[in-house]
Amino acid sequence: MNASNEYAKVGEFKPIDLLAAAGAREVNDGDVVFAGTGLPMLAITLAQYTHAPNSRCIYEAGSIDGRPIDLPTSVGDARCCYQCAKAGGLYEAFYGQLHSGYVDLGFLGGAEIDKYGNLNTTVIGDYNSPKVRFTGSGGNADINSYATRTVFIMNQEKRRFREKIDYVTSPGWRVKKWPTGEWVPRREVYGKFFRGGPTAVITDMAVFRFDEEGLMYLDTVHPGFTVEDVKANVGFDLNVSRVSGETKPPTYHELDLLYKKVDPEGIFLP
Amino acid sequence: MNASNEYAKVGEFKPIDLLAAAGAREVNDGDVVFAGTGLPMLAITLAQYTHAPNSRCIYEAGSIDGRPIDLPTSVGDARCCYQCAKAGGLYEAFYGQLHSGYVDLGFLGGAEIDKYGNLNTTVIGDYNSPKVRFTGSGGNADINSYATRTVFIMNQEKRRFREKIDYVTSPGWRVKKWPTGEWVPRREVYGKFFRGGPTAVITDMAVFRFDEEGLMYLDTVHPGFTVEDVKANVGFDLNVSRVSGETKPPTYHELDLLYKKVDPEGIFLP
Amino acid sequence: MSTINEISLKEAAGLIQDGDCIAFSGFTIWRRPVALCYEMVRQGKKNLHLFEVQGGFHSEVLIGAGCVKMWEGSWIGQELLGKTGVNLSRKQCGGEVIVDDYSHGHAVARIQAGAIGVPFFPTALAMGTDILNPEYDGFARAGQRDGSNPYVARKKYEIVKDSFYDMGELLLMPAINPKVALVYAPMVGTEGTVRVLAQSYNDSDVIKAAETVIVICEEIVPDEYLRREPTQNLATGYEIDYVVKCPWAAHPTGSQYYYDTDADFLRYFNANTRTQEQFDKWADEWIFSVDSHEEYLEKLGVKRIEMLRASQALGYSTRVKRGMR
Amino acid sequence: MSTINEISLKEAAGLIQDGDCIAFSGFTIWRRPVALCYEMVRQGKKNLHLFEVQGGFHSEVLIGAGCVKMWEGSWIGQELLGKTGVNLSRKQCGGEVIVDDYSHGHAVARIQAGAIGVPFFPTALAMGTDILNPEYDGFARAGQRDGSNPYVARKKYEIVKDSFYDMGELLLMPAINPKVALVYAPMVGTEGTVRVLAQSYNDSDVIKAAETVIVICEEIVPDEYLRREPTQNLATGYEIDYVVKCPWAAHPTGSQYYYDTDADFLRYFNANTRTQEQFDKWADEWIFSVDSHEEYLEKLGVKRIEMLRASQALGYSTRVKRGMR
Repeated sequence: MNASNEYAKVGEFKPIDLLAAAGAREVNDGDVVFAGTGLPMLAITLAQYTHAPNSRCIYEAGSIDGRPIDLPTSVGDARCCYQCAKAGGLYEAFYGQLHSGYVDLGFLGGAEIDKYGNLNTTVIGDYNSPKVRFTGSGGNADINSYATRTVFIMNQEKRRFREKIDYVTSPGWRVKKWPTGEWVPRREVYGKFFRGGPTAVITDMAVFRFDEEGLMYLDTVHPGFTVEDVKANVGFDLNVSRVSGETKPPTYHELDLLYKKVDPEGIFLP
Repeated sequence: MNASNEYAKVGEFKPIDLLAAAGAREVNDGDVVFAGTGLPMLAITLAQYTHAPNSRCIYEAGSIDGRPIDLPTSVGDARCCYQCAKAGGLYEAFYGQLHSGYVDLGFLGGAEIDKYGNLNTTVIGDYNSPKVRFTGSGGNADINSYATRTVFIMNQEKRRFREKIDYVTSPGWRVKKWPTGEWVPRREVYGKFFRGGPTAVITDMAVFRFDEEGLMYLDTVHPGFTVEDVKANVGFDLNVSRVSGETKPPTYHELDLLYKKVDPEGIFLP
Repeated sequence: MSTINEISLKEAAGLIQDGDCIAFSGFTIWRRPVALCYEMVRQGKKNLHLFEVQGGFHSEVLIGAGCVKMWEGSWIGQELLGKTGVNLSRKQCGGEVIVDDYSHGHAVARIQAGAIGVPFFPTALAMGTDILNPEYDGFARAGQRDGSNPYVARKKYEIVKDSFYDMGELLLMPAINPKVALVYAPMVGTEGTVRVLAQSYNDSDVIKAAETVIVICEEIVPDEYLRREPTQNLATGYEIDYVVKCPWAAHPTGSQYYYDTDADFLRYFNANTRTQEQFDKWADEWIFSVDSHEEYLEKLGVKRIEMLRASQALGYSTRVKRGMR
Repeated sequence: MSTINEISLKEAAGLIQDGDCIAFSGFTIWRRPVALCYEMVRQGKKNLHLFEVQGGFHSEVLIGAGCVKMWEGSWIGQELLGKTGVNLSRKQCGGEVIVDDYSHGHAVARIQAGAIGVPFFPTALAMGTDILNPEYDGFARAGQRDGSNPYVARKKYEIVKDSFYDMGELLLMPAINPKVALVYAPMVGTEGTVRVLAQSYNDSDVIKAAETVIVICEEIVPDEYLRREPTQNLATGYEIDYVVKCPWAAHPTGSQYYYDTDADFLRYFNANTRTQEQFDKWADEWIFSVDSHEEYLEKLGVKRIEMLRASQALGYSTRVKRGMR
């Protein structure tokens, strides 16, 4: 196993490797992470192998702090339960853990996002007669409303980063206050139930974060891309005044872990 | 084992034996019974040995349909769980079973009762500066409010059968409607949550039932006692117009079961 | 000592009436009562109303076959093996199925309330979203919230203010009490005690909430065996109504310690049922061309069956090829 | 791989502040953190506020010793081994302890709401009773419902009308989130995973609802061992804060598969602590005359200990004489 903590060079890693590594870096040691299927699983597992061995992962179907020896392909997978601390049901996951306030970090994906971090995973077009239907919320809205921090992993496309998304599945920093639907700061709707909100969006081109007003800004650009590349793939006026530099590539050690320990079967990593 | 279904004669059984046998007869085959500690355990177990082998018993601490090989002395006893169908917690017992509507029969005790079957297990005197405190409700109020039928097992004393009890712990056929405290028929308070109510009171002297108006009447008098004996030990004007005869004593078979199978250690039966 | 009411697969599907409100056991692509759903398709059920905490392959089959008129839930798809519910997508976009969306936490709250017999459940999850948009209340738009349908609440949700601790506003979500629960469980005891393995999902809630409960299982085992570990059991015999014995009834979804999810089968389905013509062709092959579950298993073949069979140590198959390496 | 924060019995009791709101694990006379309660008495805690789904020996000790100012719960006693809570009775009748009564179902609802972080829980149990009599709201009469005590709700309950299914009126019961949970569990893992045996009672809710959780256990075992059967575990390591290792910590209450309830000890206590003089004498003998739990066990003696030890097959003792035959 390559133990080098040197960063790999462009050409030595695939976009998905960087996504996984950048995702892993969002995990703090000790975090309780509530993660969805797919890339989030790679990121949290990589983090556990590296700087965050004390982080614990909850999957929606009810397994808590599992130590799968084979990568799950579903959050309901039998593999999630191997050596887990507790295997309950969805009531335990969503109410006993999430609503109870134990979750530090949510790891989510989405089809569309706006500049406040609102996410759409439900439909394209008018909800009442849509053009396409996606999966629907699942735990996206819940995790995003109750985790202290949320990280999104998405594809960078102009049609996915929109000024106004077609349906707000999952709440960002400005949300709709019902019954009127008036847009208000998240805290106004969540009141004493407020715990935090979206903190980062990681795509195949860049890492975005949210400012004090809850507005998305560009933080780092992945090696091989420019700020202009990113702007060209964002459908709203992106704040690029706070760019802090280039996204750190995966290290050789991280790459080795990803391919040899995290996903040796090549389920996500080709 | 004596298999005779002949009734034992006065002098051949103790008051507690009759209480257990009369209690057992209130159990229908197939009933889901929610029972408290003590005499109810004798009654339901005896019923399971005789005419109600398909009755199932839930105990408050969360064991469902246990088959104890040693009589429990607490509803939280490890003995309750032996060969039970499910061992959950109190949330399962009170909400997953009782509030969910599975319970046919409740078996309860009490310190004071009024003619509507309201029960007091909380205090004697003014609640705000009582003379004596008892255990409090426990599951008494809950079981009595949600079982389709409730049977009380009590001692026959004038001070226990009162026109007005000091504290309504557990709801009978006329209850208090809050916030005013006005006395109304039970159905008015329970509305669509109404499932039934008290059906019998069994004491060491007699069996009482409730009429269409929810008023207690004398049904049968135990061998060795008269209607007058009972009246003398009831603190309200008792309806004795519907007495149906003498309470059936335990059979020899029932006595044998009680002493040899149900309580061979002599925990309740001396 | 109660006994179970054992019926055949065909009889079980026959208990479902057109228009029934149904909920299912399982999670996405695990422990779904698929054989029962196939048989419902064969019997041509219509206008079903599905309440699903989240949907999966089984619902895609019922929806694709035109059995479903109303769908409510938080999610539909097959996770990594078919990310979206292509059949619901087609029917929703085509206006053939009335859809109402919730968050996962909302749906969990609703079935929990139904299970414990309270009319609503409080939650502060997923506030501020279009899930609560009155314009997007699909069942209200379809005129279903006038109180005449006992399986649809008069309101999608209510916003209330906490008066106990001044926590501010939160939601009440209405209970759901489906008419029928279709539950797949690996083991049912001779007295009806039900056990599932590894994870319980919402299965207990679905059983408690429904009026009629049909359990389809791999095997019927001595109740005494299940009663040795009562904390592991899901439901008591009096909570269920009918039992169908049908090994591999969950295929292509998985059943922990019995068989893994059939990834190839699910991927193929998702990729090849996007149009109605495609779905009909698929259904011809896998549902209508076989008259019984035994024929379906023969069609799958021994090799596939054996590849999916779970390791008794791990609970999943170690023979199935899942990735690219 | 987290580790546990292991502390001594004295340190654990030292974490409790005068006036704290406390909840406990267990059920009546099973799995109560008794050794911790004894130590709290030795350390002279005052003005405690106990929330108890139901009380038992442990609360009778704290109340008898004058540590408690406020008690709320549904029941107190030792079941067949001491039917009423004689110490609470004395202190309540004497006006020394402020009492507020609930039904068992109400108390279960309150701790469940606290556990899942909602401010209230709906229930239709125990309506129409004096439990809901505003004149008998003990905490309100003591001026505790003005919002200044974060552990007391502004209202004892609320009556609301269901607007979803026209079910009529039912109750909302306020959540309770105690400051400290004192939990007895037989096993804690090296990473803090908690297991209890036979029945879970409300222990998981108490842990989730409280701000600080102290677990006192028989033994610390490899977490890997507990993780082999994750459906059997009660809590994860991050749900608890401190661990105290203290065999027989629950005596005289029982711990399934470790030891039975000590019936003689409980009966004697109930019969001989009816007056304050009697209680003080009893406390001198069993609490103040010993300076550690080890001394307490020596005082109990091997014969008693061995008589109580549970059968590993049945979970309770088969040596203890319980009845008259």
